[in-house]
Amino acid sequence: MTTTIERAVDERTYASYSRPLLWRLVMTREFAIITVLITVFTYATGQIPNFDGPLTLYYLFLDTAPIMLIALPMTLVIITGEIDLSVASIMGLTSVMLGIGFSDVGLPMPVAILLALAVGAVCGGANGFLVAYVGLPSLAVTIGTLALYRGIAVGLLGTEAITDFPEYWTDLAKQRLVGDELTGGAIDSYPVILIPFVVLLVAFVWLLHFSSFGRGVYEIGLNDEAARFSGVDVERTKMWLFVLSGVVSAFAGIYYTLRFGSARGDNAEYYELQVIAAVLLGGVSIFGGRGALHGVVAGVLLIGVLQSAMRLDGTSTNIANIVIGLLLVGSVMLTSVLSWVSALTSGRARREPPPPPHNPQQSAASDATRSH
Amino acid sequence: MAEVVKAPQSPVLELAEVRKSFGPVVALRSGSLSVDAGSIHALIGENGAGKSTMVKIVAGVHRRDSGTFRFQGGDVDFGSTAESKGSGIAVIYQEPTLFPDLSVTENIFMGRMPRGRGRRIDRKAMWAEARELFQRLGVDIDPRRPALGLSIADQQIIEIAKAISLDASLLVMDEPTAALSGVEVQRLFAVARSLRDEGRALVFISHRFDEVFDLCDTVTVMRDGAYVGTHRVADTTVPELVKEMVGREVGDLYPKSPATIGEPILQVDDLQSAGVFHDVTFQVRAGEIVGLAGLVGAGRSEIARAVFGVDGYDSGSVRIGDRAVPPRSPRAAIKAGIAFIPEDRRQQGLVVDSSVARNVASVIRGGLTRGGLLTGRAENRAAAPWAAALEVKTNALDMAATTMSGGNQQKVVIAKWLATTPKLLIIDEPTRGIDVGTKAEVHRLLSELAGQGIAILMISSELPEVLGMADRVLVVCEGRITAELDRDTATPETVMAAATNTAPSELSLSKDAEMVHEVTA
Amino acid sequence: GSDDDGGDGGDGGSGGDSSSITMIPKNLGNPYFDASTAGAEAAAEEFGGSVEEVGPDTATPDSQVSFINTAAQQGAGAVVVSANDPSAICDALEEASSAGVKVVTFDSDTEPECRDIFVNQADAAGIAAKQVELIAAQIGDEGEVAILSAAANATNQNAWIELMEADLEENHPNIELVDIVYGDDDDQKSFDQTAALLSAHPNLKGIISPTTVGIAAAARYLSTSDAKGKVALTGLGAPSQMKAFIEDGTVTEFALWNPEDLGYLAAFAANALASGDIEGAEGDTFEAGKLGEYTVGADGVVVLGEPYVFDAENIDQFKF
Amino acid sequence: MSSHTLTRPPAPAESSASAARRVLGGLLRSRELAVLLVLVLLVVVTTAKSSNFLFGGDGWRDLLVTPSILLLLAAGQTLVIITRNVDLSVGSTLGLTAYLTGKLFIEVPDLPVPLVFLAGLAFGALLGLVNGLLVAFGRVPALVITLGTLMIYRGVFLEWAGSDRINPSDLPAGFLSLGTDQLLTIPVLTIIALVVVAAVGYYLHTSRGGRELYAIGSDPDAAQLFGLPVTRRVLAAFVVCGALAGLAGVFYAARYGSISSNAGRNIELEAVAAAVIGGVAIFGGSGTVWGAAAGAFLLVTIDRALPVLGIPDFWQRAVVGALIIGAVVLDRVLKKRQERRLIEARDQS
Ligand SMILES: Nc1ncnc2c1ncn2[C@@H]1O[C@H](COP(=O)(O)OP(=O)(O)OP(=O)(O)O)[C@@H](O)[C@H]1O
Ligand SMILES: Nc1ncnc2c1ncn2[C@@H]1O[C@H](COP(=O)(O)OP(=O)(O)OP(=O)(O)O)[C@@H](O)[C@H]1O
Ligand SMILES: [Mg+2]
Ligand SMILES: [Mg+2]
Repeated sequence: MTTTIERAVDERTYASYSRPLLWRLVMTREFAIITVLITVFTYATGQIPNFDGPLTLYYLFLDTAPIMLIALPMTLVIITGEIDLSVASIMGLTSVMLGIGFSDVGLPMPVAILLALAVGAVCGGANGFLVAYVGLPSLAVTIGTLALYRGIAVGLLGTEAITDFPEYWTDLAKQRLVGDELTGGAIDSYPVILIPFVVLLVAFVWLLHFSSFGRGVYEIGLNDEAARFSGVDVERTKMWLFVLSGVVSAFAGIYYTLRFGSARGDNAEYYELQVIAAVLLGGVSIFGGRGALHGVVAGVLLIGVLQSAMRLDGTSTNIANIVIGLLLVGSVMLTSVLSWVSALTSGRARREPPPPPHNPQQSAASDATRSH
Repeated sequence: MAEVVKAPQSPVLELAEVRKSFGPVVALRSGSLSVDAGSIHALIGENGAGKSTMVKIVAGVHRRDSGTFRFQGGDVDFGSTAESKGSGIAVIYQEPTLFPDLSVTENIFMGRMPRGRGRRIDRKAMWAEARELFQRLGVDIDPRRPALGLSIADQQIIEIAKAISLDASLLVMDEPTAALSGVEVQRLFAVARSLRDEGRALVFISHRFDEVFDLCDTVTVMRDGAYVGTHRVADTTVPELVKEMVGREVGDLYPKSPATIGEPILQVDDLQSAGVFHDVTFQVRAGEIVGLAGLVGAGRSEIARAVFGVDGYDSGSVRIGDRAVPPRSPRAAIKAGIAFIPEDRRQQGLVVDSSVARNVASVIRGGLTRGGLLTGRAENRAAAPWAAALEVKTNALDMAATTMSGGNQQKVVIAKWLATTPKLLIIDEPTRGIDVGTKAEVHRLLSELAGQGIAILMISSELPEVLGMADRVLVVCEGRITAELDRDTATPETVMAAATNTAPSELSLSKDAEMVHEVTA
Repeated sequence: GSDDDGGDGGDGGSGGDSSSITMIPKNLGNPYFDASTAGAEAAAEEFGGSVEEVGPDTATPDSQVSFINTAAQQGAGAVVVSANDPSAICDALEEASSAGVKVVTFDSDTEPECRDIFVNQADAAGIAAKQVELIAAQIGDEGEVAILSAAANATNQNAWIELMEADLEENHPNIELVDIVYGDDDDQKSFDQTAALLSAHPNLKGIISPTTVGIAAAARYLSTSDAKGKVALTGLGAPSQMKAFIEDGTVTEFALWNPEDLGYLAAFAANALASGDIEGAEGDTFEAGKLGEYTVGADGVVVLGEPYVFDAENIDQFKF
Repeated sequence: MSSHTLTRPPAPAESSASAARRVLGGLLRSRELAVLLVLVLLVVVTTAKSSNFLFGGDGWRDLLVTPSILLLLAAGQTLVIITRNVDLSVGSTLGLTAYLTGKLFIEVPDLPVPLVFLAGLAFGALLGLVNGLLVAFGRVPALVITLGTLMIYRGVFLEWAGSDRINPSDLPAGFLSLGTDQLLTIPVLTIIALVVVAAVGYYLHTSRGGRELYAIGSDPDAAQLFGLPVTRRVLAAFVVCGALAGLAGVFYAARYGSISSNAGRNIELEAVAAAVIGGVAIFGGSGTVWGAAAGAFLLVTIDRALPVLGIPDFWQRAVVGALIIGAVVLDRVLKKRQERRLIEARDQS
């Protein structure tokens, strides 16, 4: 027997992971969503007339681009445990600012675009300031700015719609990556908007998954006090995320304006719920701390593919909405349903008289399943 | 299998060979406990020995996997906390369970508020009863104020009031004294004794032997999720219990080696924060352990938090070496070489839902970036040696910290901060809720770190710890440093006198002090 | 691309045949457009094509775009659309056009260059003048009036409002247009806006609501209000919805064309385009079943006819 | 605890004077009163500008009756928010129930009106039950679930109704007149809504169940550990919220008469906003249904008052947004002050 507690001389070694790689990849909600996406896409390609046509992907990307774009910063915002409901209103306001800047003030287009981006940054900054530094709940703050920014947008333009954008810019929004001439008349499916999207995606993947900042984002979502005690600047991180959300929303608003060639106060109204639905469908926890961008991209695409397939199939959009709603509920319920099913079995055990001490297996089994 | 000390009447609570596992983790292998009416039974064991798990089984939070669970002579199997409460079991959990938005009174009577006419809650009756309870506990808390903003000690008192008011035949207290000061502990003990004298059974969990010997009649020791033995407190000694707890003898609990004290590292001047602390001036030198003693609520943690920058301050300055540390920025403090191990492990020290590796690497991860990328592999590589150095018990680095016992969690926090190779280590309640074995280890580590020339500022509410480890003791009372004592002049009497701002002779501390000596010896 | 239309009407319309017409109203759930779609279906029956109605739930500017895109993907013969925004759907229409889909707008136009033909319910000036004439008669050609419109950006309503403002200024100096509010073609909002109008303008004498949802909601509010009989209401309404209010005296006269005829004509125009009979140039003529022959006017506009005025005498004769 | 706690005896029973001061102080600091004050101010200013905003026959009636629908929704929402949940599906529930009401009358034209109210309540409760079951048993975030059911219910509604609509002529005159009927000049719908608010408020304030809802929202984990019937209470909150949305649907049918598939669209955020303006904390545990009711009144009245005040239609939403933010900031300031007071009180004890 030792007289003192000795520090181990031989260094302990640790396995890096408790589960094999395949398990860690497959047993995730992200993987489940990607599987569903691939299944739906394959089914639609084979079964739905015209879905395999060249226009489907092109329109899919054009339609989902604003949601895909905003989903990126929204993912980070939600992972910190906050939420930004004002994104669609920022889109509307930047759309109006772009129109006013270009048409009423007469700024050159690039300057008007910069102005609109700056407006987005200011809007996001105001959200961020109220949430991070004043310490207000983001749900309440952004319900407020949702109305405020939209109100300003609608107030500034009223019934007017500014539509005299230069063709160069409106075409750019719909430009295909490879022009018709190069592919010899065949139409390329990928619009140019994918370039900024991919750039932003890479940037956000790096930011969230491969940078110290991203680790801080997760820590804030899991326990912001502990994050602060570890030197994470919680306020500044949140502030930046809201600013990013504002700027990217502004970018989406500019794209939206140019794509439709029309700056109006009510542009992109009610987009916020679509963005949030997509992010949540992609496996991000609304409580913060959990989620990954590949799941979110799959979530956005899944919604887009479903809508596009159902439209082509002649199914009404209502059914598409119902399906998306069911998927959303189903995806968050998935884990609970499993434990609920096993709780049913143990529930049966519970209604019986307390298990006699000599029969430990039964309650052991039931409790073990319930605690998962 | 257990050789339980038999009491004349049949025990109120009887657990035998109870087993409980959480997935792969076996929290309780074979727990046994037998508690008689009219007695106070201590339950002791190292961190992670399974004490809280057993409590939660008794409370109906968890269900046992197997084993016997008898209460008042009958087999029971609680499916919820409501069931156990209904059968007459009151539990004070290790973590407070208060509702911050509700009034103190409502917290006490939640779920069973007295009702008057028309099934309306009778608030008057409730307030009156709460006031009576507080009177009995000898505290002055407005029964109508919300629980929000109560100090940890007051929160614990509300928990106690809640449990007492249940009028239960069995009262289980899981480390109720961890956040209480000496006087409050004595008052709690008085109440506990009177409950015992009314014929109720009590279970008391604590890591402080002095309390166990002061209060309890019998003691059960657990180790590694299993029952080890039960003794009459009168028939046993601290070393014997310690031996049973850790399965071997623990040597010196305070292995303080004489330090070579060097240059001043931390210099705090005239730090002031309205209503919290005033005129705080002190310095900590390389290789020195400075103890910050005082009653709970004296403001020691606040001083430490201000130095580290999580809290702001109104005036004054903090310097490391000759560089000023800017206020309100933990980041800057870390860069200046300060490490801070906070008092609340689960809330402040760790992101418990995050993995061991990410926790350990969380402060140094900025430096792990290679080619602009921070990868999980880099974090694991950086975390592994520190986890190994502190003997963190986990089978893989991606396990969430939440699955670990308190002591192991504390090791993760220490590993995280040592990884930053700090010049100054501030450690708030280094061994709160930690068993003797680990405690000795932590103390040894602190001593070793001081030996390596790190300056250490240690806040502790355990007098023996302060006296045993510190080269110099600063005593804080109501936000002011009221005394500075060196190792030779610091005694329980002098420290307590400064902590309560009374002359040593007025103190009726002798009992506590004796106990302290007994344990330290 | 257009080939001869066979007589294979009635199938789902998912093929790429020229006889399939996609109707895209401003939004679904609007009785006005239900009537126009019914008219289009009747027309398709006659010329042997098929009509599929798709559209957004709400009348937002961009929401029609994906339906137009889908029609292009499906290779529909023609799309017939009532535009929520004059320019937002332009590019989608142009793309559909370049994919060989003929584009007809009806009820509410886009920029002229984005479509082949606009089937106009009535000449805009005529519609505006008719409503001004009705309100002037009802309030004795003097006093305050207000307009309760649909969405703030609705092309057709805005065009009419502009013309009405000019008309009032020029020909009715004693009538003052005090407010224009927007009910977004939503029952609740239109109803509440009516209430707001009355309380904001105590001296209001009349309300013009150039939209069927708006006039019905306004009538419903007025019928329960003290202002009933004191504040005149007119505009464009569906007789089936307005019948009760004509009978109880809330409303004396209002106007509309037959939306079924409008859809009927639009479908014929679309068919004529899709089958290559006409190109949409000024002077082109085509047959429109029971309505007879129509000529494409300047800017590719085809005008259905004069608005029709409904009153207590004739309201029982109409079912839409 | 500071050390001199030991010496001071427990607080003596307070004098009646200090009790009165406490009540008065409480009122002055009360959030509900602040909102009410703003409301009164708004009505006064608007009336000064145009006297029939308040004194006109319609003005008085509309002032009271227009908020009644939002009042019901806000009361239901308060129940749910207090438990740290949220119900975004109320707009869809309202629309579906309103349409159902119309359909019922078309099928059975001489259905007694009270029965229709019951049917609306029951149907709404059923939809609320679905939300409640998913949230309470699934232990999943209500925001996600009710965002899902918002889409599902609306989709079902659209599928069912298509472009069909209910017109006033489909509804019996007796039912429609409820939209304007008054009792002692107070509209009937307002009276019903106020009775509902009072009942919910009474329950929350004086019953064990009500206090447990607060406890659950204040700290759900503690409530679980404490042994409160969390599942049952949360379920009940959602059922009541759904039932009130259903009742609001019947109100909608009675007041507006025409119901298309757009009925109730996007009203959910207004209901949440009303609660937030009224001081119901979005993270549960505090707030009263009185506050939410005052918030609903204010929100609706602002909408009606701005045009009278000459602020163009288009700027109304901006004003509402600014108001919401102002309310949240005010809440924060009040809460900070209360916290500081509590800590001071503790230090002085
Ligand atoms: N919910 C849980 N899931 C997984 N493991 C758990 C859980 N609860 C407890 N454990 C594990 O069970 C073991 C016993 O924990 P328990 O909390 O009972 O210890 P304890 O004796 O109370 O320790 P301490 O003195 O630190 O409070 C620990 O190793 C702990 O990690
Ligand atoms: N939650 C709180 N919010 C604001 N101020 C607090 C809070 N808790 C404590 N304080 C203030 O700080 C002072 C000291 O608090 P605290 O109990 O943490 O002191 P301590 O000496 O560090 O005690 P401990 O032994 O618990 O570490 C209190 O007197 C009180 O005024
Ligand atoms: Mg424990
Ligand atoms: Mg402390």
